[in-house]
Amino acid sequence: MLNTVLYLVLNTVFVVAVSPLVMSLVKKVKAYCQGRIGPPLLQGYYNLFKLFKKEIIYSQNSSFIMRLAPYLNIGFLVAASVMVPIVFLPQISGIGNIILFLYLMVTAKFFMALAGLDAGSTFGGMGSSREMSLSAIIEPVTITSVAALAFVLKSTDIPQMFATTLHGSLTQYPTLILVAFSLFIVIIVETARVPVDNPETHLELTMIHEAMVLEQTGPKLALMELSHGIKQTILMALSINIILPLGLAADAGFIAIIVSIVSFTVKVLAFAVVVGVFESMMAKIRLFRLPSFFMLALFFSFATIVFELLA
Amino acid sequence: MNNALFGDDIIKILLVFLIGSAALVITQRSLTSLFSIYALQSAILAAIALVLFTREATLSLLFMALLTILSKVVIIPMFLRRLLAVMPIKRDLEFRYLTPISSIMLSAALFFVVYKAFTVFSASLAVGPLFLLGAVIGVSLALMGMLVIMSRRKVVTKIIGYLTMENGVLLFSLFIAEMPFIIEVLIVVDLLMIIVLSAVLAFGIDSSVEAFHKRLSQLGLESED
Amino acid sequence: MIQALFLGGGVALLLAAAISAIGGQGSGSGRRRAALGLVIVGVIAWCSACAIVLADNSNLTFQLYQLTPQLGIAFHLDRLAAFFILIVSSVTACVAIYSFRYVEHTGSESRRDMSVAAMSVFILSMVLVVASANFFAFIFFWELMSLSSLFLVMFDREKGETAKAGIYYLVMTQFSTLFLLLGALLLHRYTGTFDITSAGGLTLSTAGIIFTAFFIGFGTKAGVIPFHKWLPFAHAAAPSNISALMSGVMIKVAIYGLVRILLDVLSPELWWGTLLLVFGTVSAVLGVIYALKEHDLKKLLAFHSIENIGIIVIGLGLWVIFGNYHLKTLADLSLFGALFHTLNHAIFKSLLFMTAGSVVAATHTRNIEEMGGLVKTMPATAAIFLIGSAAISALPPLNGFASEVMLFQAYLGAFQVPSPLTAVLLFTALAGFALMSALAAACFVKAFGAVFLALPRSHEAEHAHEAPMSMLIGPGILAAACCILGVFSYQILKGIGLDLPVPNVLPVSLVALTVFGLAVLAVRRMEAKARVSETWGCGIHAQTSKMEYTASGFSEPIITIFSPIFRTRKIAHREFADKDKSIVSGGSGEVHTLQFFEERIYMPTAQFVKRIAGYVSGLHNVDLDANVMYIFVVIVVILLAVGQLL
Amino acid sequence: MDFMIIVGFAALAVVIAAASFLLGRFRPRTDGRLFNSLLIAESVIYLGLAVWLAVSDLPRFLIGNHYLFADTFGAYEILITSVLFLLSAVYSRGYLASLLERGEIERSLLGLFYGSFALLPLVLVMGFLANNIALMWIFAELSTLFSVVLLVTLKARENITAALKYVFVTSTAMLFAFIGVIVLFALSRTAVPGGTLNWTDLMAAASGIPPKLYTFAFVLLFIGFAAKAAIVPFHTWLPTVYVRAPSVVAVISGAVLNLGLYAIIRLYAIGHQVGDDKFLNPLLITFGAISIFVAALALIARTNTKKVIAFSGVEQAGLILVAIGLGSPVALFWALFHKAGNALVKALLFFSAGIFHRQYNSNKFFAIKSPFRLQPLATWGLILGSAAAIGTPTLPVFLAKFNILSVMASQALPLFIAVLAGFLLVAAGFGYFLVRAFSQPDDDSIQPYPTPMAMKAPIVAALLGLFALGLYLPGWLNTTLNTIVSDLGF
Repeated sequence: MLNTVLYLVLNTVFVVAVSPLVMSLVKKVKAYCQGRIGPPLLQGYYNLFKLFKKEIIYSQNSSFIMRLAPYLNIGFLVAASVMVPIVFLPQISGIGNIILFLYLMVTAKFFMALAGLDAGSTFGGMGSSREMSLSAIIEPVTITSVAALAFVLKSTDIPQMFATTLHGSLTQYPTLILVAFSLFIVIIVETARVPVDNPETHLELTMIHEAMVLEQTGPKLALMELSHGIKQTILMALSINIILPLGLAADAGFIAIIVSIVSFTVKVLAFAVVVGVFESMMAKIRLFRLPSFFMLALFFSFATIVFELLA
Repeated sequence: MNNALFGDDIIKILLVFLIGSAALVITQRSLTSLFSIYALQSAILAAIALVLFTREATLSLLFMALLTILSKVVIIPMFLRRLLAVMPIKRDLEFRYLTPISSIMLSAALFFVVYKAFTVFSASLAVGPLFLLGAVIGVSLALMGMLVIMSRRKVVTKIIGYLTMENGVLLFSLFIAEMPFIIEVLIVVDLLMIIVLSAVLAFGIDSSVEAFHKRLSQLGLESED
Repeated sequence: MIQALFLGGGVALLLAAAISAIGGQGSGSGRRRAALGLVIVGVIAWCSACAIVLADNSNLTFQLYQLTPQLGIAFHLDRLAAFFILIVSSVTACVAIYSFRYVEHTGSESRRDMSVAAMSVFILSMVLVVASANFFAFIFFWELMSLSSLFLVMFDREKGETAKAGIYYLVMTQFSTLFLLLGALLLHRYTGTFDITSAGGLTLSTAGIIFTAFFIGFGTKAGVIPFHKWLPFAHAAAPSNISALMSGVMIKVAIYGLVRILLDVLSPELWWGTLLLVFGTVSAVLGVIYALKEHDLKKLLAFHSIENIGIIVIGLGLWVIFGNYHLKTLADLSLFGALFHTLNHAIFKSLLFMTAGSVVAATHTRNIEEMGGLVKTMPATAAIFLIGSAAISALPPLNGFASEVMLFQAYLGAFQVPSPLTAVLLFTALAGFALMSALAAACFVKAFGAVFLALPRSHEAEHAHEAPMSMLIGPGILAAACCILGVFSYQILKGIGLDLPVPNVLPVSLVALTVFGLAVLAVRRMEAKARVSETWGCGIHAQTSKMEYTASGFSEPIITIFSPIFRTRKIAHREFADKDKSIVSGGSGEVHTLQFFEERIYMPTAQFVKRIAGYVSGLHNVDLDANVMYIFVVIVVILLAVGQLL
Repeated sequence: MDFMIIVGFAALAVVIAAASFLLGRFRPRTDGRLFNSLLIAESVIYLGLAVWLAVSDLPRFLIGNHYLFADTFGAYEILITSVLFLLSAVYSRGYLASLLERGEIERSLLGLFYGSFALLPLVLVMGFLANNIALMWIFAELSTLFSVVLLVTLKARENITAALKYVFVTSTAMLFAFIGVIVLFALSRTAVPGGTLNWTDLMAAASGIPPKLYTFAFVLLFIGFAAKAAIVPFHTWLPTVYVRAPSVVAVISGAVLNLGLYAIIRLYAIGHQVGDDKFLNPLLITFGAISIFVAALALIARTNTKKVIAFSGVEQAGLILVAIGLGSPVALFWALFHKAGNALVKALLFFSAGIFHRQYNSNKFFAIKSPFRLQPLATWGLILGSAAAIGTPTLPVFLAKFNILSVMASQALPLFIAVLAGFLLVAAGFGYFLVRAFSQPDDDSIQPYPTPMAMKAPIVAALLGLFALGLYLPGWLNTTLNTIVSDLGF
């Protein structure tokens, strides 16, 4: 019981805390690649603090959906984050169903998209429409990757998967590398990054995610941004802890937790660098070309499955 | 024996005449001559019945012959002529599906079809060749009557066709098996009623509905006033 | 006790039908209320009967009536039947509450009376179908169910659209009945009994044929693609309370039949499972894609019914496949997932149809492009619809997710299947399943957004009013059920003794709720000071509804991506001013979406039949001579044949 | 005493017919009500006689030479006919009044109409009582005659054409049946000295008749009686006649159809005794199945209510024929049951269509506007009648279809599937028609035709009868049908 409470608090606090940092780091890396200095690493935190102090303004046309969406968003994403152990592997079992994990994120997205439509502005509608379309076509990819993971690791429980890879090694599960590719693409899509989306611009041609939250203001926007960061962190955590679980604490010891937190921070920052570099290398793909990009991920997942089936 | 053979020959000759009359019914265009041919045909039938009577001495055959003469040679043609007198048409010129010539050729083919069908029958029932011939001609006559019904346009002609069919059936019954007498009488009565009715209908089709209804209410039995 | 409750429920329904059918003078709303009240009493009696059966796990067989020496109307209540009756009655109760006010909103007095009467018969026959102990009774009530619902579909009979729906519905429903007859009578041929019991001693091919017949029969009624075409028409044309019943309950009766056949009567083979899986997947994916394209709110929901039936059929298919490989846990997951989803779909789909009915009644249109902004005028309806949308989009923690996740779990266990081919098939189907589920979410974002959010796009939508209380209570109860069945799904499954590897949604919901609460607390000060104002719109002077994203705009990207499915037919016609056809003087062009199933399967079949029928009719429209010729030819043929044969 | 039954049936009809003829002839201004009262009286007495006959000790010969006899089968058919007769007699009270009022029939012809109407049931009853097959043939012919008279009293030229079609099609076919009678008579000599045409004697002596030759006789007889029973391809008169005939006539003509089927069943029974099933069964099934299919196809996309009903009649006749051809006692039982149910369904449909014709002066579906407001009873009659015709439960046709199909499924699989497809077409045809008919836009300007009680009562009675028969198979009916089946040698 104590273990569970400790896990809940620690894991949640850590995820919430580290998310803005990761977001800022990606921005920083991209700035470096473009020859700029970029914002300070703590800019994410500053932004949140600033937004929390700002006034909330609602559009005249909006309804309770707009008001509720940020709360629901953060609620569901934090709930999802609970399912991805970062600080240590909890003793409680059966809390980390990967399908539930994915669908919690979909739920968050669902309400975000509704909020985008709520005010009746063209931007919001466009964002929602694109977001839901992309999420629909990425979903088979995601699920197939998950199926591949479940196949390889013989489990659908995230902590259990982590435990399996933690106690084994990558050489035991060579196909995980293939899955990692598709997971990476899934992360790119889900976190609204180039070449799928461009979080930097506010140009209607390119943006998806930003367009949806355009009408949000003040603390509400902060909640939205924060939940976006959380989403990115937990998705990264999922792939990190499967591919490279080194350092993850198997149980709740003080030292182990410190090691776990430090090692994860290092890994996630490294991942952020990779994402940043990747983003800088790519150009935005046309919306209707995206399905073929996703097919690449689907191919990796399927290849994994077929490989495992024949092996 | 000789007598029987002589009877056979006569019957054969009469049968040929019968076929001839049917062919005439198929081709004849004038309605009055059609009636005459029909009367003649019925008379031949009656003659065949009589000849058979001389051979078999069944009283019912005699009655049959008399009944036929009474009803088909006298009453029906007379009735038809009276009806024709008040109808605007005198001739039936149109043919459908078949020309007269092809009708006749088809009839010849039908003859073989019927023959083939009935040989099976005669073999197991031990019917003599003459009787088989009579039966086959009877059925063929019926089919030829049907040909008339389908290939001629005027209802009066169709009635003649129907009567020809009926003659064929009668011929068939003469050669295969006579019915109990009471049944025969009922059949003739029934036939008469049908003919009267269809004749009235035939009248109706070529006249106004009012005139038709007037005639219908009198069952067509009264002549034009 | 059970029997008394069961029969009492039946009597109550019959009385209800009688009260409203007999009619009377003047306003009949009191009469119809009495009838609907009786309906509710009746279904509550059924609910209790079924609750007892489920709790005691008792079996009850009794004969109601021996219609002929060989055939009797007999009933058999076991847990499966009780479960389905429970679905029927609980949903029906809510629909009846909803109907209190809904039936009064349109139609003449007598038409309303007939509608309530036919509805009572419809409900009664659905329950009796499920309770039937033999195929005679089954088909007896099945037909009653079909025809009473046909009457209900024809409620607005003057509309051309209703006529089309009626014809489709009647033909397809007869099609279904005939296949059931085929299956049932074939079974009778080989087993000698009409009882719905295990049929032993069938050869494999016979069993396969019987199964196929039943599958087509039940599949048609359930709306499995390609036998689905009646469903969108009928659901759209029917009054909304009836659509709720048809979509929520009636098509589940077909599922009941399928489950019963697979579970108790025949012993399924692997290929049956594959068949079910393939048809289920096609229905699920195509259903939702068609729904995305649809702008008629009720048709949209109808296509989602097809999708959800697809999900249920997928579940059954998985069950058969896993059962054949003796993977008991997976098989159980699939079967109970399918059954659970049947319940869930009954709940949220009737909820959605009822709220859609309220919306349609308020705006007098079914076209979602002409709605919009209703969340302000009809907030309660919107909230209920939102819960229904979230549930049907399989969002945790609602019930739609609870059942779909069971199927996901089953799918993810597919690696245990020894045959690689089957496994690949399963994983491919899984991808389709995931696609379908995500598209459903997209579709309901579109539906909810277009109907309730942003600015009203028509005069009617602007002046809509909130639905009356009874039209909120009915769906409201179901909305609550959506939440409870979702959040406590794990506990409920545990409670009824099913130990299946399903995720526990409760703790996650608690965490989400806590965070939600914390966030609200954190922002509460700012929220109190929140300002409502015009937001930035890129310099637009004043925003109007013309500028909004419409439903078609919303689904455009997906439609483009799936454009191979939405093939179009272009008809172009040009007129030229000169002989050489070089100067165009005018012309016209049309682009139609190709209704594949309608234009390539249904209509050609109908045309073919019609052509033959025309030919046959032509043979009759002839004069006497030709008739005599027919006889002549037949007689000659007979004579020839006799000459040959004897 | 036995003979008195015949006298009872015959004298009554003849007296009333004669009275009608004479009244019509010499007092042409007579009100139709008087005729009609006479007719209703006759029909009530007929029903009484039929019931009395049915409960009396059967079978028995009614005259010395065994030409006429009554067994359960005959009594059953007479009962059905009497019920139809009673219903249509009552219905005609209102219908004929309306015809007269609109000048569709002339007052001077009323006597003829009612006279023939009075005689037609007699002819039918005699047909059902005939033991002698030639006699049966004669009565079948006579039934054509009286139907035709009923048909042509109406003031429309098309009726004459229809009547001609009726006469020529059935009579030519019946002449071939007569050839069959003769052949049968000749055949019977091999088994009975001197020959016989009595059904009872033929049944008794069946073992002596060579099966092959019986086929021959049967085929010819079948041609004729199939024409009376409206079996494809001898059915072509039926749609024409039903469309032109007033509804009352159509209903009573349903009994004529029954007579044709009755004769076929009787003859088939002999064939079964003879041991000729091998040939007869496929023959009947072929013709039956073709009837179902052709009728089903012809029924689709019809615009004329009465034509739809007529083709449905052909389809039902086909079904009965198929059921007979299955040669199983169960199928035969349900075929017989179906005859009763079908008679009521047809009555219901025609009565309702009749009211529609009065209301809209047309049989076409597109004339039907605001039916529920104008003629609720007839509308429901048409709907429920159609539902019954396609075999909806709680109505008798369903029971018959279900049972016959179940026999079919166990005996002849391909046939079973084909017949199912046929039923689908029929259902589609009916549905297409009804849906189109009742989805016409309402027209509030049409005044309702004040349907007299006499036209409503038969519809209600037929409806009640149908539901009763569909939900409850009385013990006596079960016994009766079983007796018939065993009497027929199954």
